[in-house]
Amino acid sequence: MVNPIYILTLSLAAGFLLTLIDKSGRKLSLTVFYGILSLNVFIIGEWFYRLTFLNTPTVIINTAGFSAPLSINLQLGMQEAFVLLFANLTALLSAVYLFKKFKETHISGLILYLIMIVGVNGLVMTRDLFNMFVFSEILSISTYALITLTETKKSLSAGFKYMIAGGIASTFFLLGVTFIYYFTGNLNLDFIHLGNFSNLGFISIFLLAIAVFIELKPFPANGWALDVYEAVDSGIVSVIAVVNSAAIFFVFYKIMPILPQNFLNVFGIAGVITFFFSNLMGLKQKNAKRLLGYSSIGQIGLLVASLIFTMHLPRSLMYLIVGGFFFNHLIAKAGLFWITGIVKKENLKDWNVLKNNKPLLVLFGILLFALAGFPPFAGFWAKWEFVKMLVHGKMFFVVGTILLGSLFEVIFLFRWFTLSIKGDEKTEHKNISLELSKMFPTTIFAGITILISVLIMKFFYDFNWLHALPVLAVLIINVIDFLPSKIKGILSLAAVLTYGYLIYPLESNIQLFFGIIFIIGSAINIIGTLNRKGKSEGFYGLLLMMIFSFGNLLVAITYLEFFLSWEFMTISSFLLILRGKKAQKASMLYLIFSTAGAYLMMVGFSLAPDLVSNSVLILSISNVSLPIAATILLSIGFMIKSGSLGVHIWLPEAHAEAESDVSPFISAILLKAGVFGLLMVGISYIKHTPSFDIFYWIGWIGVLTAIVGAFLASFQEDAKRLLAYSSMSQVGYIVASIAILSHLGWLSAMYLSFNHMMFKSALFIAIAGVYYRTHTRTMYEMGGLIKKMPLSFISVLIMIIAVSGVPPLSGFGAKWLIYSSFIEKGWYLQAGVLFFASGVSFLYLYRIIHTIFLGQLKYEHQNVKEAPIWFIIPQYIFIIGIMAISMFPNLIIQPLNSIAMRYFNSSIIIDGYTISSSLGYWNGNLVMYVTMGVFVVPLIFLMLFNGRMQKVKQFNIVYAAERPESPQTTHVAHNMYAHYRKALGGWGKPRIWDFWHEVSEWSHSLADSIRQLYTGNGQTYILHIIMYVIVIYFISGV
Amino acid sequence: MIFSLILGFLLLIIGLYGMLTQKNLIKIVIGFSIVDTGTHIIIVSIGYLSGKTAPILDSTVDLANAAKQVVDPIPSALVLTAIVIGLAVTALMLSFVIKLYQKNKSLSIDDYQELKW
Amino acid sequence: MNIWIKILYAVISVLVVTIYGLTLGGIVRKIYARVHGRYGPSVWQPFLDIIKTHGKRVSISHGYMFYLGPIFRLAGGLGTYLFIPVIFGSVVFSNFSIAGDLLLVMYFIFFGQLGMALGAGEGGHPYSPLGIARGLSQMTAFEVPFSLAVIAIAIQYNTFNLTTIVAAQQGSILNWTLFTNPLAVVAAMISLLGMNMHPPFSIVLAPQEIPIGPPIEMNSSFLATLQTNRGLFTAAKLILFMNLFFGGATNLPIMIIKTFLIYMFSVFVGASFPRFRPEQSMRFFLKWPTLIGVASIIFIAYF
Amino acid sequence: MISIIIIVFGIIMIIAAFLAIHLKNLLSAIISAGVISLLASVIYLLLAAPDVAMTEAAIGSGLTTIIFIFTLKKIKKGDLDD
Repeated sequence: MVNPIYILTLSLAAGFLLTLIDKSGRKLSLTVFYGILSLNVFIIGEWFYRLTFLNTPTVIINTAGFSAPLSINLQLGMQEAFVLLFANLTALLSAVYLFKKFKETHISGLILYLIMIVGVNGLVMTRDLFNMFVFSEILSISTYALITLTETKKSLSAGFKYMIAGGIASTFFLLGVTFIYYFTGNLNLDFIHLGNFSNLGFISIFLLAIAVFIELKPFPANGWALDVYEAVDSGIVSVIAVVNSAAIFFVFYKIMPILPQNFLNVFGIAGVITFFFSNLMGLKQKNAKRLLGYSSIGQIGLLVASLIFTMHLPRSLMYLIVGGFFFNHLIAKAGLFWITGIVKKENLKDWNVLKNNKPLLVLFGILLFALAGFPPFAGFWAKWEFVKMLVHGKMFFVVGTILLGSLFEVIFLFRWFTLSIKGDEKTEHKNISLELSKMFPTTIFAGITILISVLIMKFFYDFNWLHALPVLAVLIINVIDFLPSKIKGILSLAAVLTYGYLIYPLESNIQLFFGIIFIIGSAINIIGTLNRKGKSEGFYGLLLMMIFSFGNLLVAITYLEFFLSWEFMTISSFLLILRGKKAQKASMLYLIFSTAGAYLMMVGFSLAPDLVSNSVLILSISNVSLPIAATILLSIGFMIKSGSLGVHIWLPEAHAEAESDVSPFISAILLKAGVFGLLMVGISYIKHTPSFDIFYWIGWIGVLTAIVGAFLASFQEDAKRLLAYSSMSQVGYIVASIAILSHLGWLSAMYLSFNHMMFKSALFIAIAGVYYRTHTRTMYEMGGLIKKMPLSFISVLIMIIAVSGVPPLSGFGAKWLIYSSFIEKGWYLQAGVLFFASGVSFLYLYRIIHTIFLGQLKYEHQNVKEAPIWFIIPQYIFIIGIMAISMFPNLIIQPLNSIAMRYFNSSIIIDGYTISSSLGYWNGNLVMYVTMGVFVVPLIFLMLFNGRMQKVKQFNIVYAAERPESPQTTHVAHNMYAHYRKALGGWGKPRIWDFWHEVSEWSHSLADSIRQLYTGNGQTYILHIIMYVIVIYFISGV
Repeated sequence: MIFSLILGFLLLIIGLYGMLTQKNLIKIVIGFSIVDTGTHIIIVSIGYLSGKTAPILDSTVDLANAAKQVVDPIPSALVLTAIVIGLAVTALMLSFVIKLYQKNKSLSIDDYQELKW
Repeated sequence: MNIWIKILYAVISVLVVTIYGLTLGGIVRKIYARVHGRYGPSVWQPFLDIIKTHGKRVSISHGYMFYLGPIFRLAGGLGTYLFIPVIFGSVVFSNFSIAGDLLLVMYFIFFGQLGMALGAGEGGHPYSPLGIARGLSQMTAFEVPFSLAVIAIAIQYNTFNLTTIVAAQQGSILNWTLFTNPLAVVAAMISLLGMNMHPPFSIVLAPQEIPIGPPIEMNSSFLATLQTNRGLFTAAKLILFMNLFFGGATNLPIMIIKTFLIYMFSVFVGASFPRFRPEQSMRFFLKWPTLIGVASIIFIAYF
Repeated sequence: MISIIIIVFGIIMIIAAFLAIHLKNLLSAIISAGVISLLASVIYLLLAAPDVAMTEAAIGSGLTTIIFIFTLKKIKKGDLDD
């Protein structure tokens, strides 16, 4: 138990002695230096342990033997210890990071560093305002001086700007302190109360507060900070951005009790504005460190806002929110700044060197995900609770601004991430040298981020371990990543089946139904991935993460558990999509839309009333009446995931660019997660229907999605893109059927979901096989493959019949159910549009099978073989499934009927194989037999009477007096429906694409014009500060 | 003392004006030191009460009534510290100016704005 | 009922209708010839054609899908026909209508078209996919007014059950959909023009640009199968229209008269107009007939 | 009495401040700034803060001015080096 004052005195003493010590060798001085820093960490660590876990009372140190206010007192409570532990640890690690620099440069670097630490520790502990000024000056001056460790033009000019800005801020601080003293006769925070101030006296508090606030870099008075972040050495910057910021943030926390509420409100809003605009401007940033600067400034704004808005919350919640943001931001930021120093690339485009450097890439990924506020990292929980709290406080504008800002942040951070993984190959690949001294601190911090997320999940929320499974899966697979991919694939298959068995005793049929889609569907699709050669590093981890998240959606009990799994699902699918060769843009689009959807859902869940029972969410939500706003937000969130019209543009890109054995998962299963969510909203909605009929409009969106998707699919040249739009169209049917909110409607929605899972998986796997053999997805480059890949052809044939809804296959059941439900509900025009959509679907279905398998075989495909067995197996499993439910519709209709009956009165009668609705009837079994009969009879007839048949060569066709030149000119495939496009005229234009493109352009140019504020001129920055003070002064209404 | 207070504020504003308008780095530092001086004058003026003497206990001050006869010593103590700190900052600024000049041969702040946006 | 008797009835029913359909085809060819100022082939020419093509000595196949294409086509025609109750009240001609309702029939129509399209596609002749692309596109377009009309009927009779729909039209000529819901009938009759692919909607077989279109590679027995189906399928469609809009039929002669008259409508239109271009044809269907269809729904549902 | 002196000195200081900012010659500007500090120390004296006055005279006007001049010299020397 060392008196904490020694942290100050030891460092100070060592700082002064170092000059002498250095005379006997740099080694010794370095030893002393790191020794002192470690000792600081140790002392504070011990105190933190005592204060937190042993309930030691807060330590108050009176200097000069008098108690306050006569003397200056220092205080070390739990909060101080927390901040100091963090600051000293970061300082120590930063020093380790700077080891090389410290070894080579002048001893003054070490001394300044120690003095800076004194400043930080003193600033946090002192309770005296003037003492605070002194420590902050010590901190600032040593920091300014540390900047000169690298003497480049940029760092020096940035340092100069930093100094004059800091000088102005400290002038305000000093004036504030003296005026406070003038009005209260006191300088000790413990003895100053709001009541002591007259009206005029508020000016003094204002000056003090604004000075601290300026140091926290509010927008737009923060140009100087950006320059510092960009120009100064990574090691020093991480100290400035993290250690200094933490200390100043804590100063703000300390003076908060003497600030009047209206100041706090203004500062809170200013924080939110800072967060929003910095992230907006970050969109245009190409320089890695400056980008981190924008993010850093924004995060500090968010931190301040969260502190102010959560002041009145219970302590533990406040700690989670503010502490979560604090840790999350500062640790991630320090780590990322360190990584910029390791990579040494300024332009984001050059970061693709990371591609070849797995350890660094992993660290980079962890820190980036943490910074962006994805689970399981601290920022996620903080954001969730913060949004919830703001929503409860009806601060919707703040919520909107923060979430939009976060979205911008996600965009620029992940643009960086995707560039690092997928950037252009052109730049030269020089391997990055990984110095131990630089990697060590980064690794430690990445480790701490993970540790904290574990702690939060374990102690704060007490999750079922099932919810950690997605992350565990990634870790475990990473451990066994050296195994060949086939073994990992089989293990994954076993894991998925075991998982299914584990969660099997499910509470309800509806879970079971989606469980079959999610788990069994995934398991069969995994067979397709067994075709992978080599090791496929990381692939199965992400795949398992995604599949387990699907499953966890089913067993989630609280909103948070559901949302957690949802986010895990988003992350894993994003990374899976990103594995595709040219998937950078596609995965970005997916992530942006998913994140936006997730934020809407977050607000939606926050608006939702508390759950009353402890059942799984999909059951207990029926007892909850969602407010209209929550219903709308949640629906939009889920509809983004299911690719509804207007927000579908991520869908074709993601499907097309993902690896070909990943696409079936995305299309057949991931989209169903959106369906599951929408059904969940519907369950609450039917029990508590509000006056405004939201689902009527959702129904229209679904219907329009179906028709637009079908048209877009028909005009594609890329097979996977075609299938993607087809999925969009099919899910449009499903969404529309859910929106009907009737027994028949839900029956059709689930029936079609199940069907779609099977036929779209099989189709995508078939295309994967074709791609594997021909190396192209462009349909007109293929043709005639029926002769080479007959098994794939048969599978595609059966599946397109199933998609199209032609009897006798199960697709007709879906169509029959859908039209019956629409007419029954009275949605006539919608039914008409769906008829149209189903007609149009013939266009793309014919196109995909014709252009690939029929027509003229290309020369280059003369030696193509049948798709590998691993692709064939799952296709035929699905064929068996389709055939089974076509022959015996009761297999599926009966269970679905019982599920839908849970929510509505049954509207169908099942008699034998005949299913009757109020409108009509259908006997799938008989239809199958009749069809088989009418098919077999002519077949036998033809075989008997057509015995003289001869086979002919490829070009032996009736061609008016000339011989066709080549398969290319003879195969009608390119732009097959040109005439239809022509017929549609202006209706065929991709307006939604244009719309989102405009949105993107507009926000980027807005970002660009706002950042023109930062002229680079130090004087402008001072002007900003002064103007800012004046504006805030008037707004606060002192 | 109201006049010195006003004087302090005027100097502060003139200093700021100088920092904002002058392109020469040294002039900016001069502006900063004027701001500093202005601040110090403000602080001292606040501590001053007319008719009282310096907080030095000598023969002119009655020991028993010392607290009533002398001005508040704390502002003076603050200013003393602030003056020293001000010097340090000014010196550091000037060292930056020297280094900048040695590297780039220019004293105009306009030549140091490639970091922007 | 014994399933074998059911099958026997179905065979009878199919034979009757195929013969009727083929004869109808012969008559139409005759009419077209007279309009063109030719003498024209015999009314029995379709039968002769079928026998002749079957008897061809050389038969060419491009692969198994090519082989199956015509079978799909004929199965489509047979199936479509077999799911329609042909004569109201007749046991022999009720076919397998217990298997499904109007929706089943509408979708079974696609069965043959899709199969044929695939078979023709494997032929490898560029005209086949050209014709199919046109055909499918036109189909999506004329399906819109037709499906709107069907929806209007479903609203009107509150069922998709064909027998019920016919039953509701019995009694008086004024009970026919033609009079109770004229807008729907207009929309449907216009789409019938498209379905029958007579001018101005004969873009699929368009002899001048893509001689006979999809079946261009078909020969011998394959072609014969297609020709058989042409008779059967035409008749099936006409019977469907008769059932939906013109009161159905209670006996064979009435069925023959009614379907003949319905067919004559598209023959007359066909004989008097030149051909549309593909995009013109689609635009046409998506405009006026669709609006009429929408109007019929609005009229029947809300007035 | 004190007020008048402060006003007079104040006016001089303000003029000096303007000069310090506007004079083209850096040396003169530096000296003008020094004058401000020097006069400030007189004012401190009048405001019953002799200790501050002494510090300001020594550090504010003395040391600071010297540092400025030193900087100026360094820069001038640098110029000659070219």
